Amino acid sequence: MPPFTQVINMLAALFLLVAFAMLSQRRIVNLINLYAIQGLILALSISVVAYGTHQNHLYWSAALNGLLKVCVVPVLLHRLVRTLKVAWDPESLVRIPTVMLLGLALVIFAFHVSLPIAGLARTVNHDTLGVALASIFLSFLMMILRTTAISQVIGFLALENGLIFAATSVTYGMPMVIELGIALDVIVGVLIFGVFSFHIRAQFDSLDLRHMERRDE
Amino acid sequence: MSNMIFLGIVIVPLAGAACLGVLGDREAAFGINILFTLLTSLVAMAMTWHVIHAGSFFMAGLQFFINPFNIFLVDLTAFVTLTTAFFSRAYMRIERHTGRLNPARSKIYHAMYQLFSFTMLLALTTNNIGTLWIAMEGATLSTALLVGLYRTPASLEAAWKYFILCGAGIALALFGTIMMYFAAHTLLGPYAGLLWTRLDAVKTQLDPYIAGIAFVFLIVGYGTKVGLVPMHNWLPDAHAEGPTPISAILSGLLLNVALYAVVRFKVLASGALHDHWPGALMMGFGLTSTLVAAFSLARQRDIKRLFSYSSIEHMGLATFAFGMGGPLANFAALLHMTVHSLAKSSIFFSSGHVAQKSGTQDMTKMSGLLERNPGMGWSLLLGSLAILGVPPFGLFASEFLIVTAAIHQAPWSVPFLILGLVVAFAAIFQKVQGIVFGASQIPKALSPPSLIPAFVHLALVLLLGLYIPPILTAWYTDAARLLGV
Amino acid sequence: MSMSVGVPLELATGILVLWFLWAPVSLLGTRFPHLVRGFFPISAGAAFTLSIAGFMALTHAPMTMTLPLGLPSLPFHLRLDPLSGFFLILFGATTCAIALYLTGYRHREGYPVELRIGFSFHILLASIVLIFLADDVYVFMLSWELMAVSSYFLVVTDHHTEVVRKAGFLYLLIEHIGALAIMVAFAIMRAHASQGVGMGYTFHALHKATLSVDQAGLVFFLMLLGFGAKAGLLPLHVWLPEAHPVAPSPVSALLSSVLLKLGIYGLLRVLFDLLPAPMGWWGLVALVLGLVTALFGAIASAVQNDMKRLLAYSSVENIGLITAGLGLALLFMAHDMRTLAALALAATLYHCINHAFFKGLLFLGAGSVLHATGERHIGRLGGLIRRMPLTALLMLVGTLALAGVPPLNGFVSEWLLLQAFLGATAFSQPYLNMGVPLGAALIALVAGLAAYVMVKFYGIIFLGRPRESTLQNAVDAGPWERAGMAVLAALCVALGLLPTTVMHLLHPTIAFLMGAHAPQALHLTPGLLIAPLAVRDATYLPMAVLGVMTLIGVVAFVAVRRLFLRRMRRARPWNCGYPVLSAQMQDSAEGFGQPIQHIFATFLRLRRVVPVPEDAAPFYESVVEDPLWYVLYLPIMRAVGKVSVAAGLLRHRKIAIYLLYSFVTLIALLVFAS
Amino acid sequence: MNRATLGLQGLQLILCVAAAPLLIGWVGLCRAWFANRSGAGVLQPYRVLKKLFAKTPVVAHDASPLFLATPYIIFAATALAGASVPMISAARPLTDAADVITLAGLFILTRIFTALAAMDIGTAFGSMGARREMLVGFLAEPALLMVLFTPALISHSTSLTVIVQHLTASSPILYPSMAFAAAAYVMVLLAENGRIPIDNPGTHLELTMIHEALNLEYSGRYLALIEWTTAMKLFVYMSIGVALFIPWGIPRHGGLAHLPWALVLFCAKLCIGGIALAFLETILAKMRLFRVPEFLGTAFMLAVLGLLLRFLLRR
Repeated sequence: MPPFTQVINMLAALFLLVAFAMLSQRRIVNLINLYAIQGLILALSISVVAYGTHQNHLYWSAALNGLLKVCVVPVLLHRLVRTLKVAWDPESLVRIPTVMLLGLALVIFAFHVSLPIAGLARTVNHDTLGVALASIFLSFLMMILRTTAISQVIGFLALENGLIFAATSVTYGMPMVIELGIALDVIVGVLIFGVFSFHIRAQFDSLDLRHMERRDE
Repeated sequence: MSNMIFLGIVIVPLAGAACLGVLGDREAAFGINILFTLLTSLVAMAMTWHVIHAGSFFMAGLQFFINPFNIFLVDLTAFVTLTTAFFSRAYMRIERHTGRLNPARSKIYHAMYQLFSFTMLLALTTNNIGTLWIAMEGATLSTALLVGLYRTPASLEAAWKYFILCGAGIALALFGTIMMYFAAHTLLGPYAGLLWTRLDAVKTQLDPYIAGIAFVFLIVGYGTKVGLVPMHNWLPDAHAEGPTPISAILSGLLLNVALYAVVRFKVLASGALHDHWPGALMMGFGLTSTLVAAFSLARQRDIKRLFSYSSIEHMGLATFAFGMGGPLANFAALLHMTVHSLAKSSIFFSSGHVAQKSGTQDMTKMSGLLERNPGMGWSLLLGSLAILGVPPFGLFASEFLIVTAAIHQAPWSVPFLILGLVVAFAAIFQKVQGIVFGASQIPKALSPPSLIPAFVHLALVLLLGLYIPPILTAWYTDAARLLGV
Repeated sequence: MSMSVGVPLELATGILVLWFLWAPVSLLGTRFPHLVRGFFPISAGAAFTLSIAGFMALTHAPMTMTLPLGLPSLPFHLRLDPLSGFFLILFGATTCAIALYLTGYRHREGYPVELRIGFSFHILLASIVLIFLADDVYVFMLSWELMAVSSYFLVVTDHHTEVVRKAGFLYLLIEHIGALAIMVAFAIMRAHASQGVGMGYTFHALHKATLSVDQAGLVFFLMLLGFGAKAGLLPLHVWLPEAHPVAPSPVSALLSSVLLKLGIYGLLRVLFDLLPAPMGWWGLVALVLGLVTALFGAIASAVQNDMKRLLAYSSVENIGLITAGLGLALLFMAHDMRTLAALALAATLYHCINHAFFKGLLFLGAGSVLHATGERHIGRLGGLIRRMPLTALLMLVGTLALAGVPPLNGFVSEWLLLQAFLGATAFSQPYLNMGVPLGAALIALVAGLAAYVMVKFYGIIFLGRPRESTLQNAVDAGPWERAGMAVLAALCVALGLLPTTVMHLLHPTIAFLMGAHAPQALHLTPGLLIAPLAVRDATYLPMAVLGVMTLIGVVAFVAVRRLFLRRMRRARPWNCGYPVLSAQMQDSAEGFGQPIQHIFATFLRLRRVVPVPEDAAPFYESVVEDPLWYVLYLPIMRAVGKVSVAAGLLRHRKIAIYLLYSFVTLIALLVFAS
Repeated sequence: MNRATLGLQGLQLILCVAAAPLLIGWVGLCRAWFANRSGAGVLQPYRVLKKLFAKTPVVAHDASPLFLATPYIIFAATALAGASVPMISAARPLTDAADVITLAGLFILTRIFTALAAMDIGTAFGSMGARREMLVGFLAEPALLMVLFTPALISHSTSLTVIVQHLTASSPILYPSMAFAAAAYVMVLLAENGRIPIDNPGTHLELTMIHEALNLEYSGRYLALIEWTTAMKLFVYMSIGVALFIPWGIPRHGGLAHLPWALVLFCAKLCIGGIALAFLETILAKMRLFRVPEFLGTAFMLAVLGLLLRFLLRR
């Protein structure tokens, strides 16, 4: 197995680890940092793939992702947290250990699903698809379990990370146009979320969705 | 290449968005809005003309393509956005007078209105499944703002629901798209692998397993936007809490566009799998949606919520029909999409006015509409009769065809279909009857409501029930053939 | 397909178009009331022309025509054959009378009758004609539903009261369910038809449909359901006694005379024209259903106290009789007893047209009474024969016709029906041989009840003393209304006295219906003597009956006058010498129905309204509710309610739950896919 | 139809109209004898009729034309019914005009008019009588029809002529179904003619009367006509019974040859029938009104049973 494949597998493992960490983390600031780390790993893996397959447009993609997910979005989120003063995520519906077990089950399932695909992938780093899928599941789970708007959005962003990871690892990335479009959507999404979170805060004086949802019709 | 001008179909609304982003707060914004939609529909007409004479064609390399399947959807979209623009001129003016629409919001509203139509037209015309995804995501984001326009707790909650649910759904759709690309790019190479036409050409060689997984992600993803049960829960809130013109285009157009996306991938998937289970999957989703929606109708009190559930029901029917496949069913589904979006938007026009007049959306507080506002009353009554599939309106024709096709291809499903139709009929008609008949509780409309759009739509639906123009028939038939089984 | 347009079809289509075009004009009713009102006589003329066209069509070869409308590759196919012709006659004659009546009709609420009735009325007429002419599934369903909706709007004309809206809703709902059943049945046929011209939707193509036994049975069942819902067969009759009373009386007349017959028309069209040769059990099912319906209707009508409700239930009864005849015909067809089948069909068609005429007459009369007194409860009427003698006279004709006494028309069809029953002695299965005469017994019982009901109806409304002081200033119906009623009364008498002529008219229709099986169907005697089977078997000569009766009567009268010259002396009623005589002493409506309630208590659900002791004007009232509500409908409603609650459980207010839905769906499908 | 049959027809009509009171008188006389009384003689009904005709009719103020026309109508209808029953000859035109079903129809007609007329004045007794009459009617008519259907099915015809011809064609056969029919018919006859146990023609006891309550308001010639009609009705019922159950001796074809013999035989049969009726009325007790439905229900059931028996026991 060529060295850079090992590197990529390594990064993939890290990626998954971070996903797990996010699932268990309740302090929002740490959550954001973890998100940034995940973004970093993503950027790295993209550039490695670019190096390994000599596709220069992937460098651009790596740079774009790095810029977006390590700098821009985390900064925005941090500012948001500071202004809205939400430090902690209240205890989620399900206890952390249970969540961990669920996550484990999902990971196994993800590998089970992606195994046949990995078999017939002609790309070098085919095992990583399972990782990507697993991390997608985990982020989805996070979205389900978290009760503040902000951590839900972070879950959403992590989900999107997983998607990009899948794209790069199995298909050497989409064409540049698409990558740009996706990146654009992400940034717009975050901005819109910013707008909303202010209004939600104003209306319910909390970002805890349970306050919003308790309102009866 | 000559037909580059038709890119105007997407450029015009984009320009409109930019322009209104600046001037949106003026009184003239309403007019400008209409102007741009008018331009869009002019371009659409020109394009239609071209298709009729030159047949389907590509633009910008292979990035855009126009064929009988999407041309009528493009026309429909252009037309409904136009009529809705007219409606929103009258409607939002009143909203502005009541102060619910301050200048800032008006700016957002108009800009997003144009942006929304841009994304929809882009999604319809693009040949690139990546771009399709981006357009759908864009549609989500732009409408999220529109749904939350009024900033009331309810509207914020609705918008948030919409944002999160559709966002997650769309993300899944992206994964599905990636998988599809992954399945294809070894055959077609990195760039062509995203072009639907190319994919369609090689669909039989795609790896069945990957295609299957991809389709699962895609139907769950885009299905969320179609409003298929159980991913439908954003839909009623979004329709009920957003401004009425937005409800109209959500129900009338966005759902169609999403369904259009699903169908496109269904073609690929069923081609790759060499068997019918993508179709079966759609039939299952469609039937479930129809039944659940029909039974949920009975307990609604909010008029816009009621009709949004009926949208779920009808989308379910169309999905079911597409799932069945075959020329007749596809034909029926296409017809159903068309007439449903016309009828439903017309209903939202009238019910919006009704809600505005009576100051509430609670149907139990409305009655005797025919007494003092016969115009609204009749449009609402006829609209609901149309939506319930009562002849001579077009939905009768489409439902008639769907049922007959179902008898032919999936007899087991017919009892469920009939059950759904009957329950929906009972639920909706009982409520509408209570609104239009009886002694009047609703004050007379002072400013004349703009019901011309509503009646124009109804007239078209009526026409389609009695007589379908040959050209439309030709398109439908071609499209049905295009979609195959 | 062949374009053999004939004059009658052109006439019919022309009138159809005229009505469709006129309907929007009547929307201007509020502006030009006289214009719209003035059109009703024209409609009457048109309707009359229609019946002429029907007459012509009887002897004419079937005519077809296609209009460039409808679905792609499925234009509107129109066809006029003896069957449609016969029903056009029925429809035309009745509508002619009703339109005349409408000309003079002013509803007591005084709302613009032109606006509310004019529009829907003409749409309804046009759609009915279209139903009769329809020759493909799409046109049929289209006009069918159009008929349902327009008649719905007529029913809810007086939509301010809750009851009316409820009734209308029930009506439209059951209509719709029936329509869906019919649609599915047609779809099944079409699925097995030769997918030729018009995607196999034309009746021509359906005619060639090759159905297996089970499929045919399913189609029969669905058609019975659908058309039965329209005709008011058990258990789908519930809309009928709700909708008829609340509708404006001319509309009730139209509903009862024509719209119920549409169900019969549909059954005849499908079972005899489109479907292959019937199976034995079809006929049995229809027969039993018809008899049960008839008996139920008769009993229920005997205990009603709302005059229009009473009439509505009696319509249920008559539809039951008609269906029984139809079932008998099917049975005979299945056992290849053609002459008897023809006889049964004759009875069916004859009773269709009879019922159309006398029930129309009775509803119009009831309308005039309602109009004059503003009262629908029989128990508050009385003595109207002195206030509105002409209406009373015309109503007497209708009453006797419905009671089925010679020499009026109701008797003829019942006579034919009984003859058909009596003829049925040669079945291969013994149980049929024993069962069918029991049917005759039930028919006899129903006839007896009908007489009871009619005495109650006429006696309490028109005879005796007025039970309310307000009745003193009731006035007789206007000339137009009288004209409308007179037409129908005359028709009743004519159909009663000239059965052979009618039989000659029925013959082409019967031959058409029996198609390949057509015998030289009936034994048609040239003279006035009707003898459907053979002169030996059964004969009836109404002219002679009437003639001899009048002769004897006149002779007796003259003789008595000649021999005993005492002049008659007027005095107070004797009343066994009891001096005080108040209206309260007479039987109330409830009182008159009491024996029936007593006997059939098990079939009925009674709700008594007993006045309190210190009530100034005490009024005892007992409302009889339809038992089927409690047996069948309420459970269904509850079930639907439960399910919709369950569907409501899908909605939490938690976004997380919704996300979970999507996630679980995704995982499940992935498990399914991998 | 030749002159002879027409003559027979007329003769029979006259016979029916003229001899009806005689039968009533005969029955009354027999009842008196059974009760060990010396009766008023068979001609009593004629005296009553004469007296009534001679009296001045007194009619309520607001009696409608219907009220005045009714006696004539029911008289005519009943007479017609009588004319169409084979009594002294089978072959006559009016039997073609009116078969058994029409007979039943004519009876319904008379009943309806009687009831309506009774309700016209608006007295308590009138409507009460009408109600009871219709109650008896709607149960008795079906039973009557059922009874008539049994021979109709045996002879495959609803025309009394053909029935009689068919029955008399062969030497007397015992049809078991006819036995049931006969039993039912007797019950119907009792009910329809207001005899004991359904009604007591002798009394005017308000609470139990049915028939008398109907014509309380009539007097003079109108009452006479009604009484006469009542008599005719009994006569017709009797002769129908004769034609159905003991038809032997009725000439099967026209022609005056058999006439005297037939006439004598017919009168004999009626006499026996009258005695039987009187006997029944003597041994039976008037039953409460509520039990009338049960009584007639039994009759109906018997008739239906006879009908079924026809199929159970055929060959």
